Amino acid sequence: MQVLYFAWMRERIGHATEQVDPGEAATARELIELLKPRSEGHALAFENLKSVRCAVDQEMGDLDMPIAGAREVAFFPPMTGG
Amino acid sequence: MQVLYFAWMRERIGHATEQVDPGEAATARELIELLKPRSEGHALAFENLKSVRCAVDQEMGDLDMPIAGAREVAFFPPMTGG
Amino acid sequence: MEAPGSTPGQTWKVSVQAEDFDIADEQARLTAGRHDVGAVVAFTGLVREIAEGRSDQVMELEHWPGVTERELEKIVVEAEARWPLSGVRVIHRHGPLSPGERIVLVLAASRHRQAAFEAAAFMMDYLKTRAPFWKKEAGPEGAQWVDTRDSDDTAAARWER
Amino acid sequence: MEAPGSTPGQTWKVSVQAEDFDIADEQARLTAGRHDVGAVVAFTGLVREIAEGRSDQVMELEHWPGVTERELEKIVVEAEARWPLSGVRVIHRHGPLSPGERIVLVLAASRHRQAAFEAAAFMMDYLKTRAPFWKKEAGPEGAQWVDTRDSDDTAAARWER
Repeated sequence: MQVLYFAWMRERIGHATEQVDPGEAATARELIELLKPRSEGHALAFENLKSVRCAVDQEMGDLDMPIAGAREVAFFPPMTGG
Repeated sequence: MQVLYFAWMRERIGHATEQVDPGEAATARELIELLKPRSEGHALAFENLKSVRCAVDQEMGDLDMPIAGAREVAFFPPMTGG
Repeated sequence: MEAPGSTPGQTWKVSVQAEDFDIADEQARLTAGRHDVGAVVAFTGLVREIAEGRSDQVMELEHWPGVTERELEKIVVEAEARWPLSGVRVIHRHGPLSPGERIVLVLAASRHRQAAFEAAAFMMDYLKTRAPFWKKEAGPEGAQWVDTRDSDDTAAARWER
Repeated sequence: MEAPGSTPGQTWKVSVQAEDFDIADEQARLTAGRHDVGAVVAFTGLVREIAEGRSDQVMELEHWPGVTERELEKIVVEAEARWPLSGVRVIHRHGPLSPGERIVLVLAASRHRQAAFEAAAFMMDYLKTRAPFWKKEAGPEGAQWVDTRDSDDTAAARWER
């Protein structure tokens, strides 16, 4: 599964994409638990989940969105466009 | 006292301004009673007072506005700008 | 009551003119050299044809010269008192106008978008019921004065306080 | 759910681009040849300097190419479902932008002004919280990502139903 990061999450983690085996993770929130131990940057990026949004296969959702069968999960901070 | 008419009130009455002695008329509404008998056009213009607005010395108000000492009273239909 | 809009220096905010206007120029003038404006709302009113395919109609806009400008300035002053605005502009055309032509422009600039949106809507609502303009529609079969819309009174009433 | 905005022919309503835009051109394109449009509301968002005199700051706008356009198209489709609109246009810029520069344009055209005002405000509110853009402000002392404003969530929430 491809995992994408944007904005300060990308900066903290150090790269924009990575290949991840979701294992038993059924939701974006469970996937985060797998990602956090990967590096200090990951732990920092996922420090405060109130500031983390996600999209599964480019569909916006909340962290409890199921990820089964997804090709791509994206994590990003709240949007600040406009 | 100068009396001004606009839009269809002007068209019905046939002129844009006229010189009027207000006599005892204390409000715009009382002035209208003096104006109505002047011509068929006047009677027609003031037929339905719900559709008549006024301004005393260029200050918008309602028909019960006092006209004592006024140099100019204007009558016009509801505005339709914008 | 003295017209608050007649304060010297205010007048440039309001124009009543026969000529057309350019919305981009007007907006650029409002924000020129400023870095504290985050939002500009521009409302443009256009002449609609009365019925489909009736573009032979011409709209004639009568107004009360002098008083119209002062009433528009009062509306601007009222908007500036209610919202933190960095700039305001009102242009209203008069004379004959054809379907598709611009009639009115209201611009409101502010730091944040809500003030700009509300101030522009407010100025349009007040302008509709308070600025001495009267529309007459003329076509091949004759001319008639445009009726007020009750919804305009309702729209203006929501700002009363 | 399939993105409703991906309907063929819809795409021209939405642009995500580095280039600036001209509000008068865009508005003219929206109303060209039409005589049934009575009202156009144009919202323009501009880069503000963070503090007075700090115009050395540059705003960098990151976005998610492809997804951004689709999210904006969804917002357009939603606005068209809620209000009787004769035209809609959304342009959002990305890349580095300096204070005073235009960031975003939202245009809503309709027969009557209320629909145009509401649709434009709605699109801006949704865009702020739903379109994947992230702002970073860079000055001489370093760069920082812009925080969300709670008021943006509140503004978007008023349209929920």
